[in-house]
Amino acid sequence: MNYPQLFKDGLWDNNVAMGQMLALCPLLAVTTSATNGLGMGIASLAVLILTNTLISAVRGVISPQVRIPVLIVMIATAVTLTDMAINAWMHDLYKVLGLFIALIVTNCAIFGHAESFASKQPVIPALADAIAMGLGFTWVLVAVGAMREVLGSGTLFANASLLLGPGFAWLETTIFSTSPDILIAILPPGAFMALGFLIVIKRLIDQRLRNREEAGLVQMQH
Amino acid sequence: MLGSKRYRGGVHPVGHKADSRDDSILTDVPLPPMLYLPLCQHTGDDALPLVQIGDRVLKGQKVAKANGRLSANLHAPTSGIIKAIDTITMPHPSGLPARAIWLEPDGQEQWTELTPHPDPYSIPHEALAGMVEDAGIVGMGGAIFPAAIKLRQGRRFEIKTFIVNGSECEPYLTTDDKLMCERAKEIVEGAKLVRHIIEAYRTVIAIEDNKPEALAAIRQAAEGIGSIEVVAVPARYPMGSAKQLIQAVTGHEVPAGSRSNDIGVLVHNVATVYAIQQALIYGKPLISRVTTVAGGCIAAPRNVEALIGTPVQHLFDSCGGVTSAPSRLLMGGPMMGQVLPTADVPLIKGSSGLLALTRKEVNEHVPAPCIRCGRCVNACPMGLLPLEMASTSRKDDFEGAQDAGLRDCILCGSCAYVCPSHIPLVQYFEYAKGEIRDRRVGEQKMLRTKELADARKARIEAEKAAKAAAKKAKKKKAKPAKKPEPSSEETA
Amino acid sequence: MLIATLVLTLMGLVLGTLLALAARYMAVEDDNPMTGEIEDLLPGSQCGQCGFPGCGPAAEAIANREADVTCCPPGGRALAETLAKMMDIDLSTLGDAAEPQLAVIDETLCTGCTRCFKICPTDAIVGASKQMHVVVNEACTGCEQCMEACPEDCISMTTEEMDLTRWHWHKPEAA
Amino acid sequence: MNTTAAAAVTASPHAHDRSGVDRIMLNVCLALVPVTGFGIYLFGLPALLMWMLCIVSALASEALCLWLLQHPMSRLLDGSAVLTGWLLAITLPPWSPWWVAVGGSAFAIIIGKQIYGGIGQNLFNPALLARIALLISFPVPLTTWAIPYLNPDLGQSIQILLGNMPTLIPTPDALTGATWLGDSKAAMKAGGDMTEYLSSHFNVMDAMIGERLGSMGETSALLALLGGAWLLKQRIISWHIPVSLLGTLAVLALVTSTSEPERYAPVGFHLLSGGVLIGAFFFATDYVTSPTTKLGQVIFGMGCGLLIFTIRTWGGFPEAVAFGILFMNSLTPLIDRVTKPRVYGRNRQGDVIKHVPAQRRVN
Repeated sequence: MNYPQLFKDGLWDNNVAMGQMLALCPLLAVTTSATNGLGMGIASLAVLILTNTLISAVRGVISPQVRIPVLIVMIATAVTLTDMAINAWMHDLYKVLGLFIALIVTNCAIFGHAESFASKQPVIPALADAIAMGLGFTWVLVAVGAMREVLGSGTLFANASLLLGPGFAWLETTIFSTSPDILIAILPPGAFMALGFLIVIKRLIDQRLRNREEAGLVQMQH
Repeated sequence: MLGSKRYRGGVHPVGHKADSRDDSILTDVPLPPMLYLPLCQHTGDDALPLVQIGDRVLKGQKVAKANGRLSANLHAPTSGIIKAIDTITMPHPSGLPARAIWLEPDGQEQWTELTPHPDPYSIPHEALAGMVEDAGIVGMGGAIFPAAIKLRQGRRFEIKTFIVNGSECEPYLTTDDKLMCERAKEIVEGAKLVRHIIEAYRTVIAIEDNKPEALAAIRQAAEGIGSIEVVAVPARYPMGSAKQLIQAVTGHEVPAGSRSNDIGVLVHNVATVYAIQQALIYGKPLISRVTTVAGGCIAAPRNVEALIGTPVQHLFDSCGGVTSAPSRLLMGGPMMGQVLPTADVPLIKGSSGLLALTRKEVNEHVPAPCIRCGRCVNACPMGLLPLEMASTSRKDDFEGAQDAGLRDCILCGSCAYVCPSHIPLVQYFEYAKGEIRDRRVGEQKMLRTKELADARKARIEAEKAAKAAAKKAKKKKAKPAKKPEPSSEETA
Repeated sequence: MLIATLVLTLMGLVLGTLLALAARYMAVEDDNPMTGEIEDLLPGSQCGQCGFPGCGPAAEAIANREADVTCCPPGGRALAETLAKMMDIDLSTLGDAAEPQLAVIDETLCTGCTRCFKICPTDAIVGASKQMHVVVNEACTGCEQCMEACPEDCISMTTEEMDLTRWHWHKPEAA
Repeated sequence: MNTTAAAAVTASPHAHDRSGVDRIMLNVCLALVPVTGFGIYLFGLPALLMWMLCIVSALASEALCLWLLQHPMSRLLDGSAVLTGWLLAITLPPWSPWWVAVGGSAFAIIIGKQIYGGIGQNLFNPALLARIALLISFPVPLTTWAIPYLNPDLGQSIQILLGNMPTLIPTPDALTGATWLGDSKAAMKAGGDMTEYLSSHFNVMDAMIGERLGSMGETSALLALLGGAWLLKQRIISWHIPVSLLGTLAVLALVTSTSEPERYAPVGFHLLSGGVLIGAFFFATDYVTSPTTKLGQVIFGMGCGLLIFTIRTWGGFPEAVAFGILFMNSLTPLIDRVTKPRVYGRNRQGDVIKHVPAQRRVN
């Protein structure tokens, strides 16, 4: 198993949100702040790790005919567990994210990886895939959340201590205090625009890299 | 069929008609040093030359005969020597070469023997159509469809309305206008003859209301004949298009994909009708035509009656020459006419006008992106969506273009005339139509090769089988006694 | 609780059986079903210009996406477009299809040996023994088999010449 | 002498009328001169500066996009960016601070137009889209209206443009107020009576001439009509959209106000207040974002009128012209689809029309 490639895929090339364009519903809905994005990202990461390892572990037992219902049941269980855990330990964050955590069940990213990867691979690669994909999804959520939060309310990681505990209060920064907030960034249209710009930036970088690679190849040929 | 006599859309381009309307038709153009007669001056296949290099031909003598699909005869416009049968640059925007008969006039204008018919009405209908075919007459409004074929089609259908198209709607052109003013009697006579051939119930000469003199002349000529109506139709481009004219005159629309005779209508251009009259009464073949020489670069624009095959440059010179370098040379009007690659190309049967336009008249701009203003939609006389047709053609989505209306497009250019972004809409349509035709030809060729390959396979297999059978038969013959033995052993 | 467990178990059993049955009866055979369809579209002259031994193997390769839809020169652009649509491929990414070729027999060199017209897969060469042979353009697929068979080297390949009947306006420069 | 034409090889037609995109844009700008001029006269130097800033930043954003997309810079000259900036300027409060003008213009050009693919491709009217984005983002400055005839000097004007508005003017209390629409909405919410409100506030003369609060485009009804008349006369726009929009709004207002005059505003109030007139003539008729067929344009106009009336009467925002037009913009492709013109020789469904075939002769 090529682990570096696995992580490169998850974090950049085949990123859930920016490469595969999956899981956009929670992404657009919860990223009103970087903290919310981080919370959702961690929740998705947890669910991914749980489901991928579980499914990979039992993959030999499930008969192919009923694998999809089984996957759904397992994912639903993992999501419910995460949901309960957040409600128990991070109640304030739960108030914000609550609705969307339940929706992780229908998150195509998780189901897709259970089906296409975990159900065919041993436990360790499945776990690695889950971590790579989950982290990839998390950083995009944080990035979109941060863009919207900075523009919309002039802060960054506001209320981070609610999520991560009081030790992380230093994360909470105020970027602009005087200028008016661009409310549209926090409203739904802002989510589309932020994600759109992020995707544009990714593609521009990819294009640059490809051009450079081609130039390198040409040079090698000469 | 809807009863509205007003067709939708259309445009009012600047007329420029006064330039060439004042003078009468110039008939004494001096003979050019050489006449070039392209073998294909009609819609279909090339005509077959009947003469050889060095032959002396007389004026009006048939020099090439119709050969193949939708072909037409070709006659010597004057007496002279055949110098070559070789390629020339054609009066076509591609500038591609095609074969033509090169005729050097000997200046004697010696006519071949003509057979006039003082009373053509006594000749059977079919023979009359044959005489039109013999005279090599094609649609002279620009459609260049062999006239005799149209007459024969007209005989197969019940023609309720026969329309003589005198609604010359292209700017600059006054050919039909002048012809109607000066030769009204002949045109009315021709209309009567055509009506007689196709036995039409109603005959209408439709003239745009911006040609009052032509209207008056034709009305006067038609007076007393009774059964020929002269109708003034509103001047609006493209009134001269058969479909639009039929709607303006009869109130009926030609169903998509059908021909006008399917709904009992036949349309002929006035110049064609004139040529038919000349052929039937005097036995004269089509060897000359009236054409408008105009445009901002022409010193003295006017109409000339010139021999087919005369180089365009020669006609320019006989109208005072070219005063400045033209930005564009055209055959036909500016709306639907074709660019000429040079002025050395010959006049052909379908040339209704020869224009040398200045840069200002062409008014060409660099195309800008479409702003969806919808002017093309409102200008389209066919009710299509030119902007959609162009954008789909640009993406090579030809199916989408067909859906947006390409299949019904008559390429009249009204849309491109009004487009504020100066998008070459018609060129997009021509491109898409050409590509679609290429595809169809390619597909047909492939089907054919497939059939041929299958046929060959079947043939080879049949041959093999036949050979094998022959071998078997031979074997059987050679060893008839040996064969039963092993079988008897087996059974034993 | 007991009822819930029972209901779920029952549902699991019923639905599981259903799925198992469906998997058996709606099974798709591994053979690519498109192969046959594509073979029907190909010219069938077995000319081999695609680099495969014949149209059948080429169809299989195209169906399995091992060969480009533009690989068949006799089919030309029309075939490439039909195939691209069938396979859901964006044709613009593949570059131009090869221009169809035509065989031309040099009249001065041809000895009338009949080898070329015997081998022609579409009977596109006409002629008789000891007489000049001529290529029928409408049937020639440009497969070059005659070129190889000709002992006099008098067959060459050209693209079809542009003439007035084939010419059409080019696409305008994009605005 | 042998004549050969210049090498240009193009298909027919070889004639063209005198229209052009730049001429159209120029004519629309000309039509905007009266309202803009009067607005600057009413609201003084800050309005002029804001107007200029909008145009300059729209041009700068357009230039930036053209450079990024490697399109020819000559496209700047088509006038569309100037017009977008200008249209945005006349919808903003005249004393808007600089960042509203710059941000709005940049949003209009970059997100409203170029992201969709540039001129001719955008789904929504860029200027209106920017105005709504601004309204949602910065509700306070976007509803702060200047009072006419305050005539600040250049120094004060620059301060106003920098956003330091109220401290400079001697009577800051009088500076801001709500437009009639906002005012009447608030009054109605408070349980007021429409007829009473109108008799004490609304004045047809003021509305026609324009001495009232509002953006530059919405104060003077007469001048907006004048601009509209110019566009109609120049055949830049046809009557279909403005007439159907205003007509629908008038009919709805007439029906509701005659049945319950104390709850619903009368026709005159609807037509003369807010940006209805400028919207009907300048924004709803935007070529790119309105249907191309006449029937489609009528449907589009009626939809706009209906939405404007509905949102004004029952919605949360006092003014609804921008919302109504933007909403109908999104329906434009659909309207265009269903109102395709009938093709000659075919019926509305695109099938070949039936005809009685001419009988074949026996011989």
